Amino acid sequence: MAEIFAGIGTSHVPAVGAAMDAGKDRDPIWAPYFDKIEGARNWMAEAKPDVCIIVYNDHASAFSLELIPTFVIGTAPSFVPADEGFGRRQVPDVEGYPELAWHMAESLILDEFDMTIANQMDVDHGLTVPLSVMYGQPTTWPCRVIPICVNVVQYPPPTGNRCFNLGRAIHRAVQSFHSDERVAIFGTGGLSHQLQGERAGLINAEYDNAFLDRIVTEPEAQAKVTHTEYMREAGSEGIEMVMWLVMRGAMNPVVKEVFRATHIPTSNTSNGLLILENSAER
Amino acid sequence: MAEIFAGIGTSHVPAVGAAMDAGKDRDPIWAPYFDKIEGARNWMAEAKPDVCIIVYNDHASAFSLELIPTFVIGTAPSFVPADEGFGRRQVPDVEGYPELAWHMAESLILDEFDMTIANQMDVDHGLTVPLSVMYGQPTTWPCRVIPICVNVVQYPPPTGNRCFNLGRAIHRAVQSFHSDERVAIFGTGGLSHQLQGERAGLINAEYDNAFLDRIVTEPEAQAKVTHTEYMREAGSEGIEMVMWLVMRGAMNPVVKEVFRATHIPTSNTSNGLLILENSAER
Amino acid sequence: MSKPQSPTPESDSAEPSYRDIPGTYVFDGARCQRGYVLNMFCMSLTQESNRDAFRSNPSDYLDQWDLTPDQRESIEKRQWLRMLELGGNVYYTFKLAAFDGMTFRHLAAGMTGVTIEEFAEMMTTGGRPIEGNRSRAAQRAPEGNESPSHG
Amino acid sequence: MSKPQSPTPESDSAEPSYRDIPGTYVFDGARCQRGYVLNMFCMSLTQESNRDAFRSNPSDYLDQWDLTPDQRESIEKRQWLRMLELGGNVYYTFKLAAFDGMTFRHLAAGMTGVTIEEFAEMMTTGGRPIEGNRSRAAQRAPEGNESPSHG
Ligand SMILES: [Fe+3]
Ligand SMILES: [Fe+3]
Repeated sequence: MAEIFAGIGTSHVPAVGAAMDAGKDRDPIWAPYFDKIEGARNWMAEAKPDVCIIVYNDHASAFSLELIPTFVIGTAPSFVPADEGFGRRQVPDVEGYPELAWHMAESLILDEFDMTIANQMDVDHGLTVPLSVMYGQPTTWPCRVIPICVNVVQYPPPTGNRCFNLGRAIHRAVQSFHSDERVAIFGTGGLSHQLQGERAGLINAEYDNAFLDRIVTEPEAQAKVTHTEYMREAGSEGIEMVMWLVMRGAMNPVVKEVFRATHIPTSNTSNGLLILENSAER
Repeated sequence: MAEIFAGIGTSHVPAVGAAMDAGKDRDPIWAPYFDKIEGARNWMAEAKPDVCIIVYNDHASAFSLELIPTFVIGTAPSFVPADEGFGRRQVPDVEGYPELAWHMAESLILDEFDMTIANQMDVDHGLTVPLSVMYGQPTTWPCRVIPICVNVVQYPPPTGNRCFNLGRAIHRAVQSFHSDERVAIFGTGGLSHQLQGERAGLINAEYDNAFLDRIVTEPEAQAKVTHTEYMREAGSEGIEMVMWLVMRGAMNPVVKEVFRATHIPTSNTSNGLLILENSAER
Repeated sequence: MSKPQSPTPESDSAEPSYRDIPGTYVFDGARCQRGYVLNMFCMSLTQESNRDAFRSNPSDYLDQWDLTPDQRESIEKRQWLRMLELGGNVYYTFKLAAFDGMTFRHLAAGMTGVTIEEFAEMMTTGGRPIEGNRSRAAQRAPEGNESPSHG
Repeated sequence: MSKPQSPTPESDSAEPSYRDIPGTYVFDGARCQRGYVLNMFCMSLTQESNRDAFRSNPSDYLDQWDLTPDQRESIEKRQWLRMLELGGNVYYTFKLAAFDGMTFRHLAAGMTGVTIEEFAEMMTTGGRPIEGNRSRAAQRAPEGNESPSHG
């Protein structure tokens, strides 16, 4: 059986990817952030997952308002970085894993999650920035990737509870796959930020820190938090934090926190990075 | 509150639409079928629903293998008949009901159904033939329509149990809408048929009749039937019958059967038509 | 093997139980992967402009699609059953059949190797019976009371 | 109104509780309907050929979209906040901002009516505080201990 051994929570701020792509990550404005995450990159170089399941949201890139799926699983052999309005991001294409992705799709649907299956899909900064955060700038990404794309742009996103339960179902699906590969799962987005309206620029560090604590130790309680609370306390785009619950649901009830960093701000966002490993107890 | 007062189960055989469109419905080969359904059309002329929720599947028309949503709700102001390979069907455009459809979409997603929202979508024979069956050939369709599109082409479709529970959630969503409109819900597709492979042409009338009985009186037991049983007993395309469970789930536990007709075959299909009204007891 | 009188839940996990259904190409993930290009070629024929292009120069039009040689041959020779074996789904292959002016009955006749008249005759006399067509395992069984049946 | 220390579930039904959040245009069904064409126009700018067409003749390109006069004006005048009022979603309006060479910070400055320098200064000093920015009702309350705050 394949095994999810680690969960990674990370913001997916486009400016972080842009800074790296432009070679500005050692500039004085960016160096403090990249210094903070070095430990996570070292952990990743050591952990070497075979497969990364990346839970993220599309930002009007692959999908538009024409068709708005709640949960998508990408089953394609490869995924090309999307043109988000200024050309495609110059990072390697992302190699998929059709066999495992189809196994998961079938398992999740029979487990009564109403997935949309994408046989072809571009991936935007929501997916590629987390790879950059964890792997830096390799010429090819050193893992296969299964994109799980969650609607958080159109209200209403799936509830936190539904996201948490999707994570549990992903755990079951991966565990019933025939290989013995080691899988990491990413929950991406957040932490507090608001890009729109007169309240743009909102940051709520206290709320973010409480969220990071609760994701580790009280995920079931965190799964009950309403959309309105996220939007009120963490900003309208802070609602992305529900995607961390998918990651957490796929991990064991008890986890070990092996890395945490926060940085305010990257661009307009309170940036968080958290790595969890499964404890022996399930 | 709006109210679902009737459930209609019907096959959606393209040849039935084609016969009507070509003015062949009084030809000797078609007359026996259209004679049988006259009572249903009379019931419909009397019942006059304000809104029809039509649960159907797309047959590689609006959606392709590029993106395969499990459950779609159509929120557009209107829906155009799809070009299924030989031009668009010459029937009126279908008027949508964005306000109710959005109310339902929000309600269903917060109720933890992972809907895909379609703001633009062509509708194929799966939706237009049931309208033709019930309304004949008016110059405009006399109701507003909310399309609910279910994947049954790519294995696995949602389970029967999930379909039944979606029906229940639709009931709750409609009931919490502010208008006092009268809503009918259609479950379409089936009955037994197989369009593919060496077993093409399969018909299982005994199984179909048992299904019709059970949909009326034992829907919860019917909701437990597996995909393999449907495909084995009712043919690979007979799996469409799961969509009748959405309709049934949206009705009260006890219903009154007010119309039933079956006809073998229309084209390659065992054709069924069933009308249910809610009993006083819920 | 007697006919099940009431539905018996079957597991959909492990080796899928639907593989036991005879003459049936369940369009699961494996088939979808195999037939993706073939099916998307068929899908393209829902656009008038593509139908025109395919009609005026089939070979050029097929060149635009990354089909396997087998898939391309099955399309060129209209080998309808073989298309399914190569990952085709009947709702997609029907787009090609419709392009040729065929109905689902013509397509079914093509897949089952009978004439359209023979197929129509089978349908109007009640269709292909379920008896003998439920299970590959039963068809192979020596008792033979689930032997293949063609209506 | 004191700050909630632990998450308190709020009902998402009836009059949505999120309407109480100040300075925030929650992109619900009503907004999606209103802004559909505006947002789809913005979305079109993710294609190079459309960016070229819009650049070479903005007016002709806008003619292809069934925008309301207000929406069209808001686009022509780059009234970023007004676009949200007219149904725009920030991920879509950002496509237009990116077309103009702007970043999310420029766009935020545009929506909040400050200079990019002022906005950057607010962000690098910890961002807009949550205190005073939680609730419209609290902002209206006479005690005034949730009065608007701009960092
Ligand atoms: Fe994001
Ligand atoms: Fe059908």
